[in-house]
Amino acid sequence: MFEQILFYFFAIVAVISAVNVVAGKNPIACAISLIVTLGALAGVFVLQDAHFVATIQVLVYAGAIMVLFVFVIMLLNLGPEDLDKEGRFTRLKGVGVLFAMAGAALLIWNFADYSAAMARIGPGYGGLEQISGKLFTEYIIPFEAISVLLMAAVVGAVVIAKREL
Amino acid sequence: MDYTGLIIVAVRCVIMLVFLLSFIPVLIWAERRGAGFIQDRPGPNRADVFGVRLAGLIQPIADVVKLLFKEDVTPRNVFRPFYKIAPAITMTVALVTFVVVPLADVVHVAGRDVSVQVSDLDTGLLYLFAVSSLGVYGIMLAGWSANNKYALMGGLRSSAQMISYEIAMGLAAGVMFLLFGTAQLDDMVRAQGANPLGWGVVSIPGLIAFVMFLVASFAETNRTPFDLPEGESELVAGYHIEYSAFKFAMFFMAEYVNMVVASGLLVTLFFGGYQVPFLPTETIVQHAPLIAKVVFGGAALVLAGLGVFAFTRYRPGKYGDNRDREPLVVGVLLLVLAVGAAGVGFLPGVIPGIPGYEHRTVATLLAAALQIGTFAGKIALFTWLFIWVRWTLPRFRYDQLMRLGWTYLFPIGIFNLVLAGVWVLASSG
Amino acid sequence: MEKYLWAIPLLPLLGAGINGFGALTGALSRRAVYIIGCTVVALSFILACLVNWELAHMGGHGEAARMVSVWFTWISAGSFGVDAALLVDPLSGVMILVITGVGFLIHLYSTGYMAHDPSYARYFAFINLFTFAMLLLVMGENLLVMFMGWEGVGLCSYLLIGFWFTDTEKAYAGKKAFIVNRVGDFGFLLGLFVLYWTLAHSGAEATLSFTGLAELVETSPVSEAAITAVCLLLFVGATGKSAQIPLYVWLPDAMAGPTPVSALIHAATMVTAGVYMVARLNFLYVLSPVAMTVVACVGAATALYAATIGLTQYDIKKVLAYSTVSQLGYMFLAVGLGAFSAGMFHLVTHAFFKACLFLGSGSVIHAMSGEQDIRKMGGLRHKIPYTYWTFLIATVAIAGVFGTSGFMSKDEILAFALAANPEYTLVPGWLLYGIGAVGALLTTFYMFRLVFLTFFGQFRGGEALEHHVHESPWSMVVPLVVLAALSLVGGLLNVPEILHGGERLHHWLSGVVPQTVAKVPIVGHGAELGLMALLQLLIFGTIALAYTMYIKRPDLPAMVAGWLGGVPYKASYNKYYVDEIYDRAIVRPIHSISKVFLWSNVDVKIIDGSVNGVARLLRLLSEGFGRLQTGRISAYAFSILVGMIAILAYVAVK
Amino acid sequence: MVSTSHLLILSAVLFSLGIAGVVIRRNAIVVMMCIELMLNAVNVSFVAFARQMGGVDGHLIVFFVMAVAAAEAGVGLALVIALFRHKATVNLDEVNLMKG
Repeated sequence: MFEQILFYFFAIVAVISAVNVVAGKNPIACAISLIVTLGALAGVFVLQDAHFVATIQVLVYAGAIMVLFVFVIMLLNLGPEDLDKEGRFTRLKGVGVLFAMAGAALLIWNFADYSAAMARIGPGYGGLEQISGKLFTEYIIPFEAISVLLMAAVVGAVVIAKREL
Repeated sequence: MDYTGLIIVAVRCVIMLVFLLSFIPVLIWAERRGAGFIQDRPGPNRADVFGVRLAGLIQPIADVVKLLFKEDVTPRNVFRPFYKIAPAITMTVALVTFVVVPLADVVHVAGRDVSVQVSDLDTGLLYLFAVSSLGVYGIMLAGWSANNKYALMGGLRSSAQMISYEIAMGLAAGVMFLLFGTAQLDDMVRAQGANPLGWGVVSIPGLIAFVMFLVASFAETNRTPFDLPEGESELVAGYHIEYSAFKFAMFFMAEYVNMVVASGLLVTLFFGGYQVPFLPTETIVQHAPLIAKVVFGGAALVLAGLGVFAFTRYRPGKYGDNRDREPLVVGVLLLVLAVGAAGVGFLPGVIPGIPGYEHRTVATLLAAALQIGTFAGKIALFTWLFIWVRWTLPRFRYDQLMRLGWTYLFPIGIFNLVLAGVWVLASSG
Repeated sequence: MEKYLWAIPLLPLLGAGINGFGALTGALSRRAVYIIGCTVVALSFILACLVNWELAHMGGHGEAARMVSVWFTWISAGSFGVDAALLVDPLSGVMILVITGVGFLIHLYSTGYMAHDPSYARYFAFINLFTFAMLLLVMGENLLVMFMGWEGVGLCSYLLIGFWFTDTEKAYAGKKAFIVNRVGDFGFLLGLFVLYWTLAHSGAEATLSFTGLAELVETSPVSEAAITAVCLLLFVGATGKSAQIPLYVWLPDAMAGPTPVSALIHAATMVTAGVYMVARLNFLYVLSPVAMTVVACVGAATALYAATIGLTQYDIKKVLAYSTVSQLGYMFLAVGLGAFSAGMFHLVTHAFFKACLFLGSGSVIHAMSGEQDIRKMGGLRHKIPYTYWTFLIATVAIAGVFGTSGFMSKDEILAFALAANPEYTLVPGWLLYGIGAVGALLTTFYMFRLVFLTFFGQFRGGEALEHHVHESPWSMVVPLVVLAALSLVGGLLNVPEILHGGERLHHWLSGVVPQTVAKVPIVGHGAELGLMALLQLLIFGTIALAYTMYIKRPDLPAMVAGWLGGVPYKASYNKYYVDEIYDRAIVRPIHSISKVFLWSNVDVKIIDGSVNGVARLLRLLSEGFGRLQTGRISAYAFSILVGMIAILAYVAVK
Repeated sequence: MVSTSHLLILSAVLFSLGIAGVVIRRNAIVVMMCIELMLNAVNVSFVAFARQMGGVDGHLIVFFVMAVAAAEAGVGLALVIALFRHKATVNLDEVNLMKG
């Protein structure tokens, strides 16, 4: 019961702030809303016993990725978008929203009656030890690949963003 | 959900808050008086309550009162929601970071073993970084929402700086994570033990990690020599330039809370945390009556001695106002404290209804009290280090700061991580 | 031994690769190229000897002694499967011995002959490659591997005829050989298709493997007409490769290549591929008397026809070339009669004496510094004695003088012709015998004409040239001597029964080729011996005639040429104008049709038009679709969204 | 216990919001944030299914998704900065050099 209440709380917070991400005029406001969404989703993850993922969600998303976003927005000093420019292509916008809603409806329709037995979980479920145990054995190759990817991204970002090397 | 559990959680939170917040005035006092000491001047020592100045300790109280009652000016062109929420974010994050830091070993209360920390997450260290990385938002939002170029630059500097030094900090902490084989801070402290030779700092990778962590802590807390986000000679006051009154106080206090948290982490990771040197928890619990008598008896004697000394300093008519009575008030207070200490040390077990030190609960509580005291003492040492450095070293230039972070600490950190891996392998045979 | 079978063809391929590398980079010295080029063939020869040795000890006579080595599955498509496999049985065993043995001698000879040519590495690369292809041809276990070799030797022949490609004439000769061969190869390929198609439609498990085919045609009912068609189409291929009427025209021109090449490819080995093919597919040919008859008749006609041309030629190599065409005709006559072992026997002996003749002519040309016209020679027998003696021995052999290898093999063929089995040969045997005998006499005449003009009399080439004439180096002489010896005694391989011989080659091949087709005695032993003696007498008479005409009375030939207004002489001298007829009847019409119709209409309008049309269509389409590329990211995102919705809707509805 | 379908619906809603944002927004940075939102929506599904099946493989995939998201954000923001430097705008409608 308590969990259900918490879930609905987090879910509603996540959705409302997600709406603000999509509809917000001010990029910083969008970013902060997204951070709130991410935080709420971290809460959802905790409710799903995904402690590690929740922590990482805050650490990586809120703590690093979104800082970068906010940093860039501030660096470029982006204000609210010009209403004139936003006003263009409104028909496409409307159709886009419509289609997104259709997609949501289809997804929800598909998911609504999804039911499957919940598996039993042990005490260490979703914890650091279980995750890292798998990460460094079964998933070692994707893990290493990810490290290469990140390295490449670092180099790429530096090359792209730097004025001259 | 049992109510005992809820109460225990609440008590834990209260203990943590009290522990952290009570540091703030002391630190403010220490900072100002320390600055005075370093600069060979008295520092604030005039504010008094009924003539009691406590060497300037009353001054922070006066400051707080002033800040509380000052007019809270909100400039016209700020982005209000963020402007208002930014100080709260800063303060909250500063406080919340501390929840995984253990203040003492497990105590036995109400028939269960309770750890003296708000939460013993198994992802403790990761949580620490997750939350501390959120601290930057307070500063960034403050800087951005103020609609002031200095504030914006302060915010930008702060975010870049914090992201950069979080890496060094993470690498240093990762080393300790490797050395102790756990991410839970209480396990780390337990692994270090009471013997100072077993503490985290006593190993080559540990020592390097300690230095890195210390440097990164300065940057993370925006303290000199890394106080560029608020460097007053460049940015006036950086991100909190447009803040006044209690919102300003929040930033101000958050800085000290951050200092305490950083010191707490340093102590926890590298200096045995709450561990009393040479006195493991088991020893304290086993010999609780004796230790209680020695510690509290000794404290009572010292306090009594100080009280008597205070009385001897009474010089009527020295100032011609309330301050003349200060030695008497202090002396009385000290004597009361001495009596209290003696009572705590000797009365349990004697008075019916109160269990003696042989009782497990009381014994563990005694251990916890001693450990909290030790922990506070260690933290005090490191906060003094912060203060000392602030008033000793000049500020870095921004490019120097970045170069230090990325081209020195980062490679050293990577190297150290590898070294730690080798170290662990070698020492595990 | 079976696992080393692949080494026999692959060794020359290796040599070709190394020498080809040397030719491309110039990294190999002359000596290295010679050593590599000769060694690989010598090793192959040794391996071939070992294989034959083992073959001889495998199973008794009459039973098929055979070795098969499958390397890998080459093609596997549905029920159609072809292995890259080699087969060695007595038939191909003989062939590999000839190819590698004579081939080695010619390689050795080449080291002397090509000693002053700058493109030595390219030459050895090609000739090694040819050895590989020829070995593949004879060792192929199925028709497709054989066809690979078939095409490979054609390619190498082209490359080597046009070896001195800077000379337009020679390059043209190469092209001619290639194109004429192409006609034959097309027939061969059609034959393959028809064969497979027929087998596949007869309900049998179709295959191209020789052993499989042999079993298949015995068990499954295939119509004789189909078999005839297959055999004739394959024989078209054989006429192309083996220079029979009507596709012989390339061979005389092929003399443009270096003389050792003429010896190896255009006398000893490649041109016999058709004979080998017919012998290999004997089980098919014996099912079709029509095809057999056609083969025999074409062979006999070619034998006579080429001999008449050979009478009047003045180029030493041209004479030998027409002689080769003529001798190949004898071989086809033999296999067409069903006397496969006799055909193979003549193939072997011909390889010996014709190689010897060609190498000898090469030696003469070498001595004459490239002069090929016999009118400018004469009296060379004292200047180049080794060449003279070996050439004379080989001439005696090809003339069929009693006791020589040529006598043994040619006489056997004529005997078979006389005794032709009417079940298989639909024309009278005496006619074939007559043609063959006349051809043999003509052979004797033109060969001795050649010898007398070249080696006897006075030197007619001028002072400067006379001074320069010299004997060839040992590397050229040794092969000559060996081949001359073989020409002399090679007949001992298969001394006919009538001379109380053992017929060893006949027995050796008995497991592979049928015994029953030929050899129906219609004349007695005495008659046969009598005919043989008569023929010998006529041969000696012909030699005397040639001696009279070219040594004693040098004015006689001109007189003879003037008979009947010089028409027969001119016809023979101009090769009956066949090249010109082909040019008018085939080449020019095709040329003009191509130019007028195919090029300006089909190619420009239909092919180019469709290509350009497709391009234009695509351009129009892409201009249309290009408009979809708005450059606006949101539009792209929107289309992704639409696609997502579509997939979701599909999943949801399903 | 929260049932899996609830989480899936939450995931669907967030995903659709994200995709709507990608389609309708013009600001490059906001579009990227919407992409992050979509990634997170997917993460919710992964975590939900991981919990339902009792394994942690879903968590690991979330981990990888985050790493990829970090890389994407780093490079993407670098692109935005470069774009801003060239055109002084981050409005995607004004970035149409690739127009066909």
